[in-house]
Amino acid sequence: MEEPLIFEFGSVETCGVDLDEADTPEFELGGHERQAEIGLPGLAEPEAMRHYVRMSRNNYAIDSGLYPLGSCTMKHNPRLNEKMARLPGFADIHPLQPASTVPGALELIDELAHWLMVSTGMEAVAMSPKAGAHGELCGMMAIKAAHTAANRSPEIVLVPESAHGTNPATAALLGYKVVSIDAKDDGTVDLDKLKETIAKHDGNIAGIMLTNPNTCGLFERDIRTIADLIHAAGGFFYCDGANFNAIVGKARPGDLGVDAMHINLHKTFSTPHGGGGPGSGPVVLSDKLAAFAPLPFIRKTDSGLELVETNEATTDGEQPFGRMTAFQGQMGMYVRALSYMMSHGSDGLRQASEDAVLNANYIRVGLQDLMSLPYGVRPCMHEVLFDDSFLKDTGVTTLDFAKAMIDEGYHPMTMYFPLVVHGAMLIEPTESESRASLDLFIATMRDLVMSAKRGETERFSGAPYLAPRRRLDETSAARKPVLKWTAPEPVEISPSEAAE
Amino acid sequence: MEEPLIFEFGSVETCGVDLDEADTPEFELGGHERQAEIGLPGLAEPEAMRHYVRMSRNNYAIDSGLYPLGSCTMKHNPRLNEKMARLPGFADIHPLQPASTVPGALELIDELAHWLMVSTGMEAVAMSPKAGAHGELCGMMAIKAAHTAANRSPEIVLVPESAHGTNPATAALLGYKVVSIDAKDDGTVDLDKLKETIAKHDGNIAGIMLTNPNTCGLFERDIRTIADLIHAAGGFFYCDGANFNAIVGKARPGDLGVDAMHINLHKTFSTPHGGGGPGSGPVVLSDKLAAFAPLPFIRKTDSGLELVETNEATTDGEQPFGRMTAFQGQMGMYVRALSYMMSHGSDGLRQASEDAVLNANYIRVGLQDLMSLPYGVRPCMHEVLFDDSFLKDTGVTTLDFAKAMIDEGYHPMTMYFPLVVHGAMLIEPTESESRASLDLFIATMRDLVMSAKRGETERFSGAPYLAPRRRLDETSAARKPVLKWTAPEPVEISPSEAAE
Amino acid sequence: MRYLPLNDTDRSDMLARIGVNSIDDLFADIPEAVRQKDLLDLPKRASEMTVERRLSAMAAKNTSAGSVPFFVGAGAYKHHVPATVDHLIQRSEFLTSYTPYQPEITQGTLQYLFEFQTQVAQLTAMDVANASMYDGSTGTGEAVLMAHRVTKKNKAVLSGGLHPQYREVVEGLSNMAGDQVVSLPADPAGTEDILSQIDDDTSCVVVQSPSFYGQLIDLKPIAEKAHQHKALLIAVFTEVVSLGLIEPPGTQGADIVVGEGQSIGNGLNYGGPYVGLFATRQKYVRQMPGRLCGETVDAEGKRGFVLTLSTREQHIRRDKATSNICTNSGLCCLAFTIHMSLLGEAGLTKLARINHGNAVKLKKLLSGVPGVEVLNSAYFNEFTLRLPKAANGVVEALAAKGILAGLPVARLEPGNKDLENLLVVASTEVNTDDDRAAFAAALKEVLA
Amino acid sequence: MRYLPLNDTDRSDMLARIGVNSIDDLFADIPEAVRQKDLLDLPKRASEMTVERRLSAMAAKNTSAGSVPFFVGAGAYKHHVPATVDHLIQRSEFLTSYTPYQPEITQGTLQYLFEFQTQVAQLTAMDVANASMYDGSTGTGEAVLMAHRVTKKNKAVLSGGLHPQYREVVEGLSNMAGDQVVSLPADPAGTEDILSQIDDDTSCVVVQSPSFYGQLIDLKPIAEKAHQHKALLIAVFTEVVSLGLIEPPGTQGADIVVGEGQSIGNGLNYGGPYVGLFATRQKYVRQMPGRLCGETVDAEGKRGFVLTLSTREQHIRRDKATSNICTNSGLCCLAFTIHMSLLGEAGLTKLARINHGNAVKLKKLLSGVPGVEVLNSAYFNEFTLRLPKAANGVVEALAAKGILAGLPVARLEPGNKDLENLLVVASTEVNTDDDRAAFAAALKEVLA
Repeated sequence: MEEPLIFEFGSVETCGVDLDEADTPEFELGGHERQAEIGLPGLAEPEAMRHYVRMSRNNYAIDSGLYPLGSCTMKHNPRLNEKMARLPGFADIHPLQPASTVPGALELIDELAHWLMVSTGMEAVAMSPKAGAHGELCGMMAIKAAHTAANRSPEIVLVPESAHGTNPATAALLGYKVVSIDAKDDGTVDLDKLKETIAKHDGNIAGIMLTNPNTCGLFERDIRTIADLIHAAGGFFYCDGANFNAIVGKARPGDLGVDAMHINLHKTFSTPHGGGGPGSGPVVLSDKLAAFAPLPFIRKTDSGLELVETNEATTDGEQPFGRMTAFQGQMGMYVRALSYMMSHGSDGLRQASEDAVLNANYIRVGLQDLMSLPYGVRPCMHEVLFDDSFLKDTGVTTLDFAKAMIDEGYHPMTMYFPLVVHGAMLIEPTESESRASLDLFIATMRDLVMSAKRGETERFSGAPYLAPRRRLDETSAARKPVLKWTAPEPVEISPSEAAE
Repeated sequence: MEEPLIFEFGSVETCGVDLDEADTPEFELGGHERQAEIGLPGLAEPEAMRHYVRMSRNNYAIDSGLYPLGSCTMKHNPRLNEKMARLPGFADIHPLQPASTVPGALELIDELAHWLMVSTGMEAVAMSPKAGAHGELCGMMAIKAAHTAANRSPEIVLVPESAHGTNPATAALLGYKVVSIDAKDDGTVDLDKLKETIAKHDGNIAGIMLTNPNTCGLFERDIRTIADLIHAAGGFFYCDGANFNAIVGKARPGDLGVDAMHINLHKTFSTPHGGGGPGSGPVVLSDKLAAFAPLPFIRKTDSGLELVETNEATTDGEQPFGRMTAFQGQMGMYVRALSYMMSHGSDGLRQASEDAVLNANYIRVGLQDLMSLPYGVRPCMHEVLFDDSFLKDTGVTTLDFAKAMIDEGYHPMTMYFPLVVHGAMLIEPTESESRASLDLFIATMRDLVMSAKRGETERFSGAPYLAPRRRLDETSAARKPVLKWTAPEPVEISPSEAAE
Repeated sequence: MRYLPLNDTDRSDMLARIGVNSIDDLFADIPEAVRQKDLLDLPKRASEMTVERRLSAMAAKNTSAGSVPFFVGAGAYKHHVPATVDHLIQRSEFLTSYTPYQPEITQGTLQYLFEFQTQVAQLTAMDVANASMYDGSTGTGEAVLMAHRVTKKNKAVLSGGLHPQYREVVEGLSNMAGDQVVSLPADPAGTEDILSQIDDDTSCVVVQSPSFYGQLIDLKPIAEKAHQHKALLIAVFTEVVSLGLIEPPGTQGADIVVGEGQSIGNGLNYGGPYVGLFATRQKYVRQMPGRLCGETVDAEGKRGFVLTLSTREQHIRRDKATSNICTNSGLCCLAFTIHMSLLGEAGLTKLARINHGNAVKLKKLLSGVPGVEVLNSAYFNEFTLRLPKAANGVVEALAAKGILAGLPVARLEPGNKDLENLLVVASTEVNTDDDRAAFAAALKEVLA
Repeated sequence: MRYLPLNDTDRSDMLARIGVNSIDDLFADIPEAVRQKDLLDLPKRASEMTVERRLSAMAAKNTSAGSVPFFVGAGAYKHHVPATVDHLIQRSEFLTSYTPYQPEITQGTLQYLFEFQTQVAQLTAMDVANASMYDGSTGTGEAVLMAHRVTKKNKAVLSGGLHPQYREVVEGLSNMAGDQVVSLPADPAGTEDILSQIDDDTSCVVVQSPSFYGQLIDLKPIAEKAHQHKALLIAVFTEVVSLGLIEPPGTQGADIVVGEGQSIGNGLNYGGPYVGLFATRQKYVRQMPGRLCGETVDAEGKRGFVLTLSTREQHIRRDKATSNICTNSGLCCLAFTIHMSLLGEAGLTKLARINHGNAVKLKKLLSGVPGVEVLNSAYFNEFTLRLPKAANGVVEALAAKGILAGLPVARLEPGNKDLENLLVVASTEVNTDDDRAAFAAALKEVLA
């Protein structure tokens, strides 16, 4: 059965929430009363329950299978975290109730900050950014503020071609000019080209935005040299922390020369992806940037933790560049992340990173003879990047191949990213998968590849066959966007039909 | 993908629960240590999550569609009830901690008892039975106790042919002889036959067990007369309350002459069916039986509520016949049921019964021209009984018809019950369905009936085609029962295979 | 009302379609005289917020186990249940499904029942287990009835170590059904002479180990004697975690094993719902009460599961059924199965070790309190103390100090002077060193 | 570790299969000098029970809104959310799914986003809404950036009724991006002259109604003036429930509407996660930030939904994107959509009426307290009091009496004498007559 939209079966009179009748006094709305109907449909509770349960069943999820989206880190979401986030002492407190009535909230934020600083080896952390990209923005704003404080105004941010799109978008949003830096044949930053570029823009480099491990699944071996070069040029090193999952407990960004790095709590620390959000993107900062951390922040004093919310409340050395968001950030995500980190502990966090890398390499060796590694056979970090050259002359496109995976019960890997590789296929199994699960995945992928090579194009071109929907037409969706439901034109009913 | 059993992919070394290491002192087990391995497989948490989520997706549920199982009352299960049952003050209290530390628990039980007594118009209620059939047992034990107290020992219990199987089973369990009573052509008790039967067993009638509304979906019009007859014969009137959902707020069993009636909290008062349980079956009792209510019970005193758990604690007039279960019964279900009853209130409870009856009749008129009503066209209560005579000569069996409903997205109705009707099909939509939902169901059923009448037998004989499983072989399952997993015989591996 | 999708327009349209004038026309079969005219004398509908407030206020009056040092056991145990378990059992597809009468669309339920049956058979070292009973106590009652059917005799002998309320359930059923029960006197230390009670009239011997008082019992000699007299041994347990560490009843000769499974996956819930475990020998399977799930294949040869052997059951056999039961403890056995799958053998063993270890530590501490004597030599996570005064008052005094200290035996066995000073104390993985120290210190104060 | 399926045997077998000797061989690219040798200086792994205890202990130190008479608003509101909402958003298929990059297997997410977009467009009376922003404040920042793109001007005028922290977000972004912001002084009573601030350089005017202080603002004249100068009106709200009762910004001429949706479906969560609502005119859709879900058909012609117009977005356009955003507030907008579907128009209207009614009752009570003055003539569920002394201290004193009384304006706007005595007070459906009476009585005492 097809599931209709609420607008197609709800009604404006129906209500699935009982509200106690109240004797309403005279309105004091000053003539601002709404004049027209809104048109919002309502559902009785059983109708709503069934509607959303049935809709949900059209979704793939980590809980239903391997979700190898490279760079997204789709790992197990422990339900302990959900339970903890729902404790009334966390879930039912207001961001602006007196700080004296929420000492446990400040303690939690401070504790999580401690775990984040220790595991990254950094000096400070700005907790409030609401998502990874928001964290990037925060980190780059701190960098800009530091330049400004030093009476500098460099204009250029270096970004490798393999970067997430958020990196150049963030830099551009702050008025920076983005200059691309090239990769070597092995997918990592070309040091010589970097030196040239820096020299070319001498004195005008605000910083570099680098993902490490990078989006090709490789750790940048020359990371310390890159950091030194950029520092020598007067710039800061922004590290995109999307791939921190690979190295927790194995290397600390602080030791790599990083000045700022956001942490996607939903990637590395398992807060649920929730169909696309909410995320949370705290930014760890080096000692050079710590002073510029935005409002609000928590200050340790002899009498306990203090919430600093305004410039007026700052003391010497604190120079917040401003504010990223109202209130204190994603508390609900903090609780989940801390619950996850405490559960793992220092040993478990390291083990998780090791297992993530082990699993990715296990897939690599299971598939490298049949699929194509753009940078040759070498260890990868927590994700393995293939390209689509193995599909050459098969008549099967990269997209077809991905859609055929759906029919085998899998969510496809990340496709066409990073852009530096043609027909990229980025596979990240995460540490949550068992060996049996990986073996089955490898076997299935091998079968698909062999099938493509045998020219069984129909299996691919028409895929998916077994999903809730066949291939969807994204082109026409963009050409004539229909972004909301509108009531269909009333159909004229002929008298004979009406009588029926 | 097929979901394996835990025994096929778990391992005895794997553990998905971290336990804090403890310095274990010397054992004091007195030589009772286990000697052999148990063989229990363990799963890591992500594996367990995925396993049970995927398994669940093979289930049909109220939350996924109309579930018209007659006599089972598959209605909406409000999640408020689940939330309330999980309050630590209810979920995390021990049945044997001092009563002084659980006054709120006694209050809840007493409050629910009040709602049950008022809505049935009865004098007392035995709360502890763990399910409907357990409630029947309790009610019949109270009846037996009352006879014994009166120095009587009648041997016969009258049970109509249309009764639930639990009725005769319960009577037999207590050593009673079951005598069947006939139905009239309209499906209700034949008064003349009843009188004859009573006369025949004069002085030896312990009571009658009658479902009302009965399992044909009809209210027994002569209920008062039946009660009078049985009382005059020295017997008690046990009412099977499975169908109470039809008459809450419309008629009180106490006014109908009932002496004992169990209430399936999971039917009428929405506690979840949970794949078959747990249920809860409090039994309301008339003044004649109230004194015999089993232990434990709650006594109202000037200083509050008192939990009476032993014969030693009883006072004058309390003559408990014994105990149905350890502890106080299904507290978790009590909370849910009271949450449901309070939400509805007196007006909502009546409305719910009316809507349940309305919905059943709406289906009746929507289908009665195509399907066959064994007792002719007349109003039904909350469920409508068809028989399979409309399938005569179509080549489609009743079971086939039911299985074909699965392919249309529906759970079949109750089949082959009640036994008095050949090829019974008992449809109970409940009050939880919207009119649109009923219309779709009716249209689908009409389509199926027409299809059967057109002789499209393949659609039926092979059904279901679209379910997680095709038709399952129940016969061979019973012939050679495999009731647990056993490790497969190890397969000899040839040296060449082993080397691979 | 938020749960009712019909509105008044729907209702009047539908009545018209049905062809009646008013809803009461559909209730015409109810005799006028007994038709309810006014609303029931109960409050009217209430908002979710209001209901939540009222019930929360009641709940708040109770002292929850997790909020205090907690040592009450005696048939129900405070264990830590992983959040995963409660999450999964609330999946709509599990929570709002019914008895798997249509196996093609209820394989989710059937597969976990099959897993459950296998786990229970493994744990008890028995051939076969059913898909659960209401709880341990009612399961014990059913076991005795089953033994009567198997042996065609009707005298049950109950050990004095059996939980008193279990005994009452068995006695109640047996009395009502006209069967015989010999209940031995309370046996805190496990020293009773039960062998001499077994004779040729005996249908079954019911022995609990660990006993109600915590004592571990050697079942082998009892099984031997029972079998000599063609009687069955029914082995009972209330703490399933004990099976992680001690010899299972199956290898000791038990014919029926019945127990309470609450400890795994299920909360205390003031006594219910719980989950009864029930296992027996292959040869008795057709005399078993309760549902059974079995393996089969579908029309395409794929493995699947169905309810089976239902010819034992009431909906087929009516007054000839093995039992009147038509429910299992569905969600509770799902919770059991999930928790047990998470634990696995390694986890269960470790959990059992921690439980026993905590009990040993507690015993050491409490036996150091002046005037306190421990009655048990061999025990798992529970044992019985003899106090120098009546245990009821001591427990109340300790509760007033914020410690829930155990069960005074006299609460369930009043009027027996020998038992008046006995206190049954349990200790699980939830107890900390602080909890134990607080208990010992408070007990010392109260007894001083 | 319970979340890690690999055991040591797996690990060594897998390393062998990969062809390396140790796990560290896979980390060989990390320069030796910076490789972490020892464990991080953090505690080791902990059981679920331990983590639960530690976090519960922290949570227990906080005063939850539901446990006291509660009147804090100012951008986040305590409403009652039906249990159904939280149950549904925890469905595995919603909770553990990601951005619907593969629409064929994420129609669940896409369909609710389409429902959400439609609901937001309906509520605001705008043409089109996106699939949500992080929250209201960041959405306001993005709205200003969008207005710059649309108008190709870069001076924003911010009303003095805008939430101070929203203002700071806009100022911060604009300062960093080199744009101009004119922020008007605090305007508790809604009497500012904003029209005179609008000139040809103005890109947008940002006006909040109900304002931070609770005042309802007539947007029409501001829209007119703005449009005369080819500037956009950005209408902001923090209490979406108000739209059940008051005229929507869309019919008053707003070009962009941005607001906080937390009140519907989402808890207080100490400030996040929340859900930003964002709507605009059809003609500006390609300048919108954030994700959009659109309708389309599949290969068989069936209706389906996809993410669309992604050429605006960073993963395609990189430094030319309309925003750097690559997340929405997924689960929070699902919660919003479900709660709003349950309410429907009838429920939302009634909820809004109850909220307003409770505020009116509260205002009457509080204005009767000696020395207290209410500053707002027209308001929804929130208003501002002028107290006879500094509000900060009064709120602390009331908190000590167990009443959370509102937000002292000086907490967010310190150092402004005019604002020192102002208190912003909110009242929703959760407040009872008792709550209000307790507040008034306590305030009287504190002020006495």
